[in-house]
Amino acid sequence: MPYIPHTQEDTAQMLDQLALSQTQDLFDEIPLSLRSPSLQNLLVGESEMQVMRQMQQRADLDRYQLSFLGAGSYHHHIPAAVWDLVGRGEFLTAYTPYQAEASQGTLQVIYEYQTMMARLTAMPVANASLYDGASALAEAILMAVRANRQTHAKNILMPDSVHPLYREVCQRLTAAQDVVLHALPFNPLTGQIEQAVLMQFVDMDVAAVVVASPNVFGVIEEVHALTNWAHQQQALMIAVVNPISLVVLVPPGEWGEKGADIAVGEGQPLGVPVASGGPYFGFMCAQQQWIRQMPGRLVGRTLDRHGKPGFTLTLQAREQHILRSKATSNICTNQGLLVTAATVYMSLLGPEGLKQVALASHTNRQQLVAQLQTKGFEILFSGPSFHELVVRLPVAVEPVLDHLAQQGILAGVALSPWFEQFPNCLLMCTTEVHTVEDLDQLVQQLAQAVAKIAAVPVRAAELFGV
Amino acid sequence: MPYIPHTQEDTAQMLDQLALSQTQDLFDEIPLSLRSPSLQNLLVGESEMQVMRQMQQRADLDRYQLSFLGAGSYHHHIPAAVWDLVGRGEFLTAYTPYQAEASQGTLQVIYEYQTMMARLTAMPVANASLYDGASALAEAILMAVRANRQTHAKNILMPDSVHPLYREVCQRLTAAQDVVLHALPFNPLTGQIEQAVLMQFVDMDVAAVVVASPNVFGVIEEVHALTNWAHQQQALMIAVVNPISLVVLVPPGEWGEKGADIAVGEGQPLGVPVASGGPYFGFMCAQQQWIRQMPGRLVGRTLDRHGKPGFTLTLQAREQHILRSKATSNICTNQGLLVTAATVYMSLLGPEGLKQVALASHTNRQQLVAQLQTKGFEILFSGPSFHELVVRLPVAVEPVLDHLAQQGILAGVALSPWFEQFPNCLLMCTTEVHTVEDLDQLVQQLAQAVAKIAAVPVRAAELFGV
Amino acid sequence: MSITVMDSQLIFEKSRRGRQASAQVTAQLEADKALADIPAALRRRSAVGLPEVSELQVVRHYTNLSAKNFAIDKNFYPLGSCTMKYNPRGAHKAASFPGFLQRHPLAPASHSQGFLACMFDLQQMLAEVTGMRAVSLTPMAGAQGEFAGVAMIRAYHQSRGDLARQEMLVPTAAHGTNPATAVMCGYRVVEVPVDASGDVDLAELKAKVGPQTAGLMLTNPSTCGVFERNILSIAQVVHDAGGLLYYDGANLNAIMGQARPGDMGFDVLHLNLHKTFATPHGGGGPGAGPVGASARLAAFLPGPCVAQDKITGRYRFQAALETPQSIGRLSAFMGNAGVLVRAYFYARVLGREGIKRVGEFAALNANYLMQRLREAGFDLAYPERRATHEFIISFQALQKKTGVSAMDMAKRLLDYGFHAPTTYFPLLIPECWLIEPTETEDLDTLDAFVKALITIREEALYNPELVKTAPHTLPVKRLDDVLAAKQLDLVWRQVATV
Amino acid sequence: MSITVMDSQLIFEKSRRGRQASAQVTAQLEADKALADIPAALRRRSAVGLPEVSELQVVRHYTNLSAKNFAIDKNFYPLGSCTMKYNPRGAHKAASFPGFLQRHPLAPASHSQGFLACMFDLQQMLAEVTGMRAVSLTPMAGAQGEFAGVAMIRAYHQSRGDLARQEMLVPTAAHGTNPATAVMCGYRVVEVPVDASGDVDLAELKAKVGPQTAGLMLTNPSTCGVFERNILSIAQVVHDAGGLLYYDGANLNAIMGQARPGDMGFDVLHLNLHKTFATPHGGGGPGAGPVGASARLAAFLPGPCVAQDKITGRYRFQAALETPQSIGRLSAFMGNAGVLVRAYFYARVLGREGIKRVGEFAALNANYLMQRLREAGFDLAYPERRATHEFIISFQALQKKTGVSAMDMAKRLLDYGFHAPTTYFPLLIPECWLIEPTETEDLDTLDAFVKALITIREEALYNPELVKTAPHTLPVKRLDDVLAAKQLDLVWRQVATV
Ligand SMILES: Cc1ncc(COP(=O)(O)O)c(C=O)c1O
Ligand SMILES: Cc1ncc(COP(=O)(O)O)c(C=O)c1O
Repeated sequence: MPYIPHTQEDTAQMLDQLALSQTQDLFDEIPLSLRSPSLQNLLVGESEMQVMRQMQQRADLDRYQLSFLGAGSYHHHIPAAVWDLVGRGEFLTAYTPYQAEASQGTLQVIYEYQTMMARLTAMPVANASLYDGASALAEAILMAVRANRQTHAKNILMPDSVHPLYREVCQRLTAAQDVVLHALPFNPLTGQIEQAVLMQFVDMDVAAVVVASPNVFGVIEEVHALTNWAHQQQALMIAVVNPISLVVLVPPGEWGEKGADIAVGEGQPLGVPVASGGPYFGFMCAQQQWIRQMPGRLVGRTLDRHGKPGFTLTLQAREQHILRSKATSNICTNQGLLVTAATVYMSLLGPEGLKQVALASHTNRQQLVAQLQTKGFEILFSGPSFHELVVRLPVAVEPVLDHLAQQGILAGVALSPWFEQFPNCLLMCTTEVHTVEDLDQLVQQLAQAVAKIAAVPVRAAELFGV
Repeated sequence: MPYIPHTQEDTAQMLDQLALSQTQDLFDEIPLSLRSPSLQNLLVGESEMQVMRQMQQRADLDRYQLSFLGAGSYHHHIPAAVWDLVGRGEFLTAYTPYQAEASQGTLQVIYEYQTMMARLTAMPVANASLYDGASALAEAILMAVRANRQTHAKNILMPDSVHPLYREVCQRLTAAQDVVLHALPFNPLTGQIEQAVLMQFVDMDVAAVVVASPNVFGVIEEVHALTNWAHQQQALMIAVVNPISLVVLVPPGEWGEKGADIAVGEGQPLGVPVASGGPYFGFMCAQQQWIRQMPGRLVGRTLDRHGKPGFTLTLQAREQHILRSKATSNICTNQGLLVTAATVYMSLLGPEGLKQVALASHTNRQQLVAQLQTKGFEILFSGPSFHELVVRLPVAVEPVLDHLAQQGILAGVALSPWFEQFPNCLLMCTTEVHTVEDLDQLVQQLAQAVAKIAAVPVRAAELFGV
Repeated sequence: MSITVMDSQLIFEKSRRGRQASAQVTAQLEADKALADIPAALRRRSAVGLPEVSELQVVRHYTNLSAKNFAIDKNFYPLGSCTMKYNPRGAHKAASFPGFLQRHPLAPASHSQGFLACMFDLQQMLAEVTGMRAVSLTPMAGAQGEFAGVAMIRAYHQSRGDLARQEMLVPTAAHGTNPATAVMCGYRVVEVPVDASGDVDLAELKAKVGPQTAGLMLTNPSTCGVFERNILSIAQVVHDAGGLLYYDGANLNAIMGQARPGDMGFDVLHLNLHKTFATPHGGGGPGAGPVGASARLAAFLPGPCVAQDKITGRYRFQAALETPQSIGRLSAFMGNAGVLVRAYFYARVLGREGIKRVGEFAALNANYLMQRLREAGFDLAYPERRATHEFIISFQALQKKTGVSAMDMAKRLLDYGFHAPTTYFPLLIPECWLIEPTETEDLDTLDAFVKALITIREEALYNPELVKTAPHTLPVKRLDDVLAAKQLDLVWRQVATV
Repeated sequence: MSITVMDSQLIFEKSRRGRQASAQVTAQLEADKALADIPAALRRRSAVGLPEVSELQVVRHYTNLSAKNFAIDKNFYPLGSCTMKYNPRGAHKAASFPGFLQRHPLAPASHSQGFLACMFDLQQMLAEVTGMRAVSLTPMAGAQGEFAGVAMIRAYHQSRGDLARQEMLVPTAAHGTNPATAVMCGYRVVEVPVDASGDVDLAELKAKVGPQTAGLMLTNPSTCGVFERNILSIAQVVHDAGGLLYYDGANLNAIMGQARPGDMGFDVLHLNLHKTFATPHGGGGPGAGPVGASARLAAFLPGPCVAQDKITGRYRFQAALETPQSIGRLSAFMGNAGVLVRAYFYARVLGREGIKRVGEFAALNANYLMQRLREAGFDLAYPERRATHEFIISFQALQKKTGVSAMDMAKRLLDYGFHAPTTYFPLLIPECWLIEPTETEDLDTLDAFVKALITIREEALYNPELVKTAPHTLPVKRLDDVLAAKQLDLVWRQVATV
């Protein structure tokens, strides 16, 4: 019986104690008609060895040689120590630290994490995590609506340059609470939010303005002006940021004159593998004054009976298990283990290591842009950018991607499914994992593929089809 | 400075304390002519990320699809829990448990290991490990020479059916102490030791007889008769055994009327990956009376000041750090971590799990023999066998192996480099990891390769060359 | 505990300006040069303030910190409603195969067949286990699963133009996520009481149900540790009123393989894979809360779901066009994929018979433990009921007599090397523990737990101070929660140096 | 320590007949059927007696056991002569790549290029670091490296027909493996005394060297923690007499990158990669003890060594034919390959500059610590000498005054969370500690160690019983070693049940 330790004697002895003759009797409160489904569509169980081999074969199907995919999930080197530590049973198999005295390991890690995130974003406080970047943004919007006492309206300005998948999630998670997301267009030349358009919203009661910087194209927004404008409008500023970028870009706490009110983002770049999209973690930092509106767990430092410092979950009165229908959010289980990974990652990298990651990622982008331009490709968006870029091909993107994929190169994400106005465009990402040779290989293969497709444009899809 | 934590200020402060102006001054007792070699042939250091990527690429070069290699190193499934536990820093980064009170983890593991090995071999005592199976056999020979007070001669009977690499190691490690290894031929039909030949040694002062069962061909020897004969001759019996086989084969402690005197073997099958040949571990068990002649570490159970049981290294007076030139062996660092893996492995498999491993390995051999015979291949050796077999091909082995290797199948080990008398022969191994489909694929590919080579015998090597 | 000097430092306190784990520094670039294309105003000028420590310091710090946790891997952890069962290391290893870890969420289908195949199979398996028509794997924990389910109920009513249904019924004993979720989905919460034997009060339910009812959220077995015996009547009452039935699957472990929510009449449900399917809790996540739907709600499932092409056998994510009624996306990609891979492994190893045994032995362990405690004189909340996978005991009497509370007892239990059961939940039983042993614990452990409880009760009777001031053997003594909330210290404040 | 019931059980005591970790049972075969082709007399009839436990029990048992160890990952571990430096996790991960773990030792060259390339490079790197002509990686620990080296010396003399050389010179301070090895190689051991300042007594050496001398085994820096200042004279004396010089590289960390044994005149040496090259000790191995040889001894190196084909660039093991003078094989395959892979990673990350820094900072840490202790009034064994990577202090005076021995001090140090230095080695300094901090420890840790020692000395003076009965905070109190040897209990005796 996999993972069940009972011998036949054990079972017999236990049933005896219960004065029952068979385990089925334990279910005698369940209506008979419901009992013992056949489950005929389930396979027979197999041993660890067998299942592992099949899964290994499946996993191998998905391997590739080089990837320049980004768009919200980034390939960074994860030091070996990170998951060796995080995978320790003591971290891996503990529950949420409800019994503080028996959970000082996890609690101190979260306290250190909160401190690191606060410092990275230059914000006063951080919570213990939300599910992912997208849902963290949705929570930030709901939080801003609760926090902004200047207005009862639930209008949010949501730029089109925010990751389209994030916008979709926000829509989904906030709609039932009557939040209205108003689109803000971007300037197709710079890739930045069109500030002139803001004039349209001067007379609207805006609860919060969202700004992602770098945005989905990797373009850095005019964060100071946008933040100041929002504050003039009595709106809260919600910053969506890439944590790696914060060692080189102005952090949300220093946006404009007063800093952003809430900063959220996807924590994945901090030591979490891309792994099909999760588990990642959403981080959230805020100004002190909004803390009671924050969703999610918070760890605080306190003292024990002997006056020794220790850590415990605090301000639980905001949470669903106490406040129930009045809670700040329904979130309960969050992404503790990933936060542990991020904490270890940030400790290992330190300010200098993290800066070099950011600089190398950025330098590789410059390098790639230059090489692509040399080959005659057009780079979209003139705004300053961080580690992602959009290139326009002279042919359709899909057959080119297919062709490269066949060489084991995943060259980027086609932009048109998200932005119809940009056909033939590819969103690419560079990080510190890419070498000069990797970039060379990419550009060379890309140029070849484009040349090929251009030569046989019509049946391209069939030629290089999925 | 990789792995060195000193900041410039630290270094300055420390030098200050030492009243030195530079670290080079720390070496002023070294003759000047010797100082500061250029080391110009070393590369410049690289980051973990860079070195890891290069090593990953190298490691990937060595991957294959199926392997039927055995001959002393065996592919078994290793439960995931084994190395997750063994890789814990507490086991991985501890030294030999000299400070017993701070090493109860390692010490209890070894005590449990000693108990498991004693039970598996049905011998009264076990040591804490030797380097590998081959060197363990050499140590057993030296131990037997010390232990056997009936003779001062150092004659050892060493069957040709013992793994040839083991024989080579024994020769190397014992020769300087004037041990003489006398070969014992095997019956080319059965693959077992030719007992008739023993008559030649009746009048020789034999210190010990070595018997490997299963032997290098996988053939099980007539262990009872051989053991009884050795004891009649006042010689010690040294058993060389595969630990996995011991759940189904008669264990050394039950060989003949009195049991073997020393049992050794390669511990690798018990949870250690094949990994290019090491680190593995040699195990050694013995009759109680020989314990003071045993090489290597021993862990004993004792009591602490409060009468609570605990564990400690014991009988250290046999060892080099106490006895120095009179020690039972020079061994010091041994294979502690691998013993930890074996202990966890045996706990996880238990008697039933281990038996199923042995039975499946054996059943797969029967299956493979049948399939090979169906295809017309000749199987050598009629003696009962465990999980290995020798097949004779109608063509030279090397081109066939090359051809199969190109399909990602490592079909076996060519026998002729070790046994000239068996050209065209292949030593193959099956374990529980092989499925019916694996065997089918092997036999099919083997038959095809043989057919191809047979068709173009002359330039085969070139055609399918390395 | 050793008398170590550096034992309780923060990683920041081990930091020293200019130190680094150099093997992790991947480049030697100059910021001003590399960032010349970014306007100065958009660049960071302030110090980052991350710790500057060596690799050994990091490894040692977090290794030693980990030792301060209780965990399944070290301790019996009978935390009610949390299903702290063994987390197979095989699942962890399989999920860590490079092919899975390195697959980017936006990778093309050509480089995703392995992952997608596992997800497709898992969808099917979970549907079979729960008796639902279809499953979406994307919700990232139980609470998000609830959100998805309730949003689907809302979308269903809306799709029929049935806009009057603005109330969600929730039993008083329900987990806090249920009412919180209902509110996030725009519903008013109406509580339904539970009767003295732990079942939903049917009369009250009938009184509260009506054309305003969107649905009922029910956990079954309930958080009272008993099976809802009137489930078929309840389903009928709600359905008759045009409402839908939501199943909170956090307690599925109790009946897995023995009875299926789909057969009970539930329209939509979520599972907590980080409970029932043995994925690790990680000290507070990640989880995974797949949602299953009956035929009438299947079209509303959140995306992305995995489909298999019948002809080629190839797998792909369903396109938005194929699922026009879907409530859409709840995460940027597809939720906690790595947790799903682990659950897939677990389900495959268990197989049909193994899945059935989960409920069987979870119930056996809980009932045995309950019986042992009953015989030892502890007060059961529902003495006449079967335990499910968990049960409740109350220390109210003991507390009255000795002043020792359920929390004190819990803290003292930690000294015995056992994690405490869930305390003070559900709220309706005073001074209670909710005890869930799970099926992966052995008889000796259960017996040792009983023995410890008996001893601690003795201590409470004869040396109550000892229990009230517990724990005594952990890295810290009893912590002051009030102080924590009053003098909020969430972030270590020491001026950053770099 | 918690009051846990099952805390100190053996895994056997948790066993229950018929239990198993079922996910690990890979088949359901019947023994009698499957083994029908093996005669009954050759089959096992007796019970195997392995523990019958669940997977959770195993994980919990060994997780909890591991917590009872000190380790580099948890504690400062200044064990002299053992070089307990940080073991990079990157090396562990690289060695665990499936391509490396799954490579069979007898795999064909076509499926070995990755592994062989690493081994070839490592041979070259170690040769450069030591200043030797060639290196063989195969010895499985320091002692086997010594065996290889001394066997090479013997083979060299024999190859020249110089059969009279039957003595091996070994300084009195040498590690026990040196004399033990010499004997295993068939030599008589002649001890050479060490003078009051820790150097080999040159006059005595001259007196003992002669035509009977096969060679001298020397550790430099010696186990006295000082550099052998007369090394060039010593080399000349031995060489002039026709003997060869063996270098025990266990202490190479002290001078790595700063001076090379090859340049000192050594003919053959071994390295302890599990010390100097940061591979983990694993609670007693595995190690790796590669041997390096000067030009005149290179031909005798043990096999297999890796060669590169100059034209194709492909790697292969050298065939026996190519190395007719080789002393042959010391292990079935090629030694502790996985340890070698880790060392390769380490050497590559360090590179030329990093290798130089090892000796530099190992010496800095040791000298700093020595100086701090000197200033704090501890007695240095060689106060006028530089420390190398380690140094000796003696508690003889304290012992005379208080009865507190070096061992008592060591045990008490454990209570402070520091592993004890090596005690009573080398034997020639009474009541000594050999202290080796290594280069990977930071200044704060060294200072904390000094502080702890000062405190313990106070305890020894004012409360000697406290120190004599230490440790007090570990899983067990002081253990009775005498009892262990007297009532030998090496194997748990309870009748096996299966
Ligand atoms: C009954 C019940 N419902 C819902 C939840 C919420 O699940 P999650 O924590 O995964 O969001 C829990 C878990 O705590 C629970 O016990
Ligand atoms: C000086 C010295 N020589 C030799 C050795 C033996 O090395 P190993 O334990 O690897 O056999 C050691 C290690 O203990 C040592 O310190």
